[in-house]
Amino acid sequence: MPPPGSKPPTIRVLLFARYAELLGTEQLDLPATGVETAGQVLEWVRALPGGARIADGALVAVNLRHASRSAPVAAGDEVALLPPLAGG
Amino acid sequence: MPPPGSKPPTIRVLLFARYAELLGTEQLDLPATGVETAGQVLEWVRALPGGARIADGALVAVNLRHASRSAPVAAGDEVALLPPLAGG
Amino acid sequence: MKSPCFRLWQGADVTFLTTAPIQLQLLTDAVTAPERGAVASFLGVVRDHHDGRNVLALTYSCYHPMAEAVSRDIASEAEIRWPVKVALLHRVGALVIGDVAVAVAVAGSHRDEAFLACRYVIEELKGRVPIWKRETYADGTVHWVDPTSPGAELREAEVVDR
Amino acid sequence: MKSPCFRLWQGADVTFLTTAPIQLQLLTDAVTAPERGAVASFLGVVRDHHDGRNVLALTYSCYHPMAEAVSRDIASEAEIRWPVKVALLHRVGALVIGDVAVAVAVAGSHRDEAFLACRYVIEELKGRVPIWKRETYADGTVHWVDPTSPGAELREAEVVDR
Repeated sequence: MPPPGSKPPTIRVLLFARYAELLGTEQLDLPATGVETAGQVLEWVRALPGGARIADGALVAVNLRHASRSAPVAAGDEVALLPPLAGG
Repeated sequence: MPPPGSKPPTIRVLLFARYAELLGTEQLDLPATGVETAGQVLEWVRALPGGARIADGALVAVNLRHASRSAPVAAGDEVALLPPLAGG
Repeated sequence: MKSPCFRLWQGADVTFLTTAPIQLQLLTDAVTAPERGAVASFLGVVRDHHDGRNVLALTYSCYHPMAEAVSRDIASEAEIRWPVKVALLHRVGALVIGDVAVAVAVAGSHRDEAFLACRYVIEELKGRVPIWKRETYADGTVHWVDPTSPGAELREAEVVDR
Repeated sequence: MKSPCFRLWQGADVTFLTTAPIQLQLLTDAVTAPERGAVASFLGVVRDHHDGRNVLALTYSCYHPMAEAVSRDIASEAEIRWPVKVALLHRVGALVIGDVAVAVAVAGSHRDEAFLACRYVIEELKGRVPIWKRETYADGTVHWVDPTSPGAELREAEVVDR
């Protein structure tokens, strides 16, 4: 739990590659209140300016591992939206 | 055809690895007369001192390629008897 | 707009990622042992074309801590499934045609397991490790490669001016 | 008795055989090209045991001109069957534990064909290229390895004193 007087609890949202370009940033902090799943984080980002072009099928990761839309998230978690992978 | 006065036509027989040790030599010259197949070359070598321990299933090569027992051979050919291969 | 992450992150592990040229022999040496004499390996080398267009240059970016974590997962999975030792390394940053982008080396006692595990690692790496590739073409345009949609990014006019 | 042929033959091709240490990168470099970015390779490294016995040293001998001819056949077969470029190299002579005995590198446009062709080449090499291995054990005995009959050469007392 954050100490009294610190900023409200948030979920750290990371954007990469084309998604970072679409949103104009690589990092956002989403107020955690009322956010329960990774899918809700994705919908929140897609509602931002530029976010509509993030594909419905975007990959989502929670705390460094791939996760489903229904994966639970909470304050302090790191959620990443990943464009189609192109390594290798 | 060999020029007059040269040695009689032969088949060059090569032995390798354990077969060379069994026969005590790496090379034999077999008079070609009456020898028609690779299998006959193998039987000739197996009848030599030390040759009986050459396996019935020895590999045979004619002129640098694997060959069946029935492969035709003639004077000037190179026939090799190959113990089980162990490359790699 | 911040520039996308093409560098490795300060403080994160760098076991499976590198910005330096990849030398396959360092990986094969790392996995070979007296009891593991069968070594299968794979190299992915930067090609000069993509969807019929000439590639001039490219840059790999990554989600560094996750790429490390998932690479470690994949190596562990292979080592649990087969009696092998795995090494893998992906290069990030600016690469040129002919550079090695990724290398996998797997050593075991037998060929079967070395080949199967090597293939497993490269397939899983491509499907799971968060790495992205931005290509620059001979006509000056740039785009993010999307292997899930061959050619689609061109039709969708996702190409952006640099 | 003449000593078995552990040297390469004067005048014969030496494309696929060598008495010097094998460097995998020379093979991968030889097959990689801008249009062939997927490179699968295999190394066979000398192990320290065989049928439960400790190997001290070993020597590979070969039927040199046939080994070259058959190696060339195998590379050609793979290059006809798949759109790939193949390099293979087998070391002969005296080797020690940890030395690379054989290396295969195959480059293609796609992983599938590179892996399939690499596997094809090493399997065919083992089955067709005339090379033999004489091992010396910790107890001083020596024998010719027979992969077709695991352990049989020991039961048959084929071990010969050096």
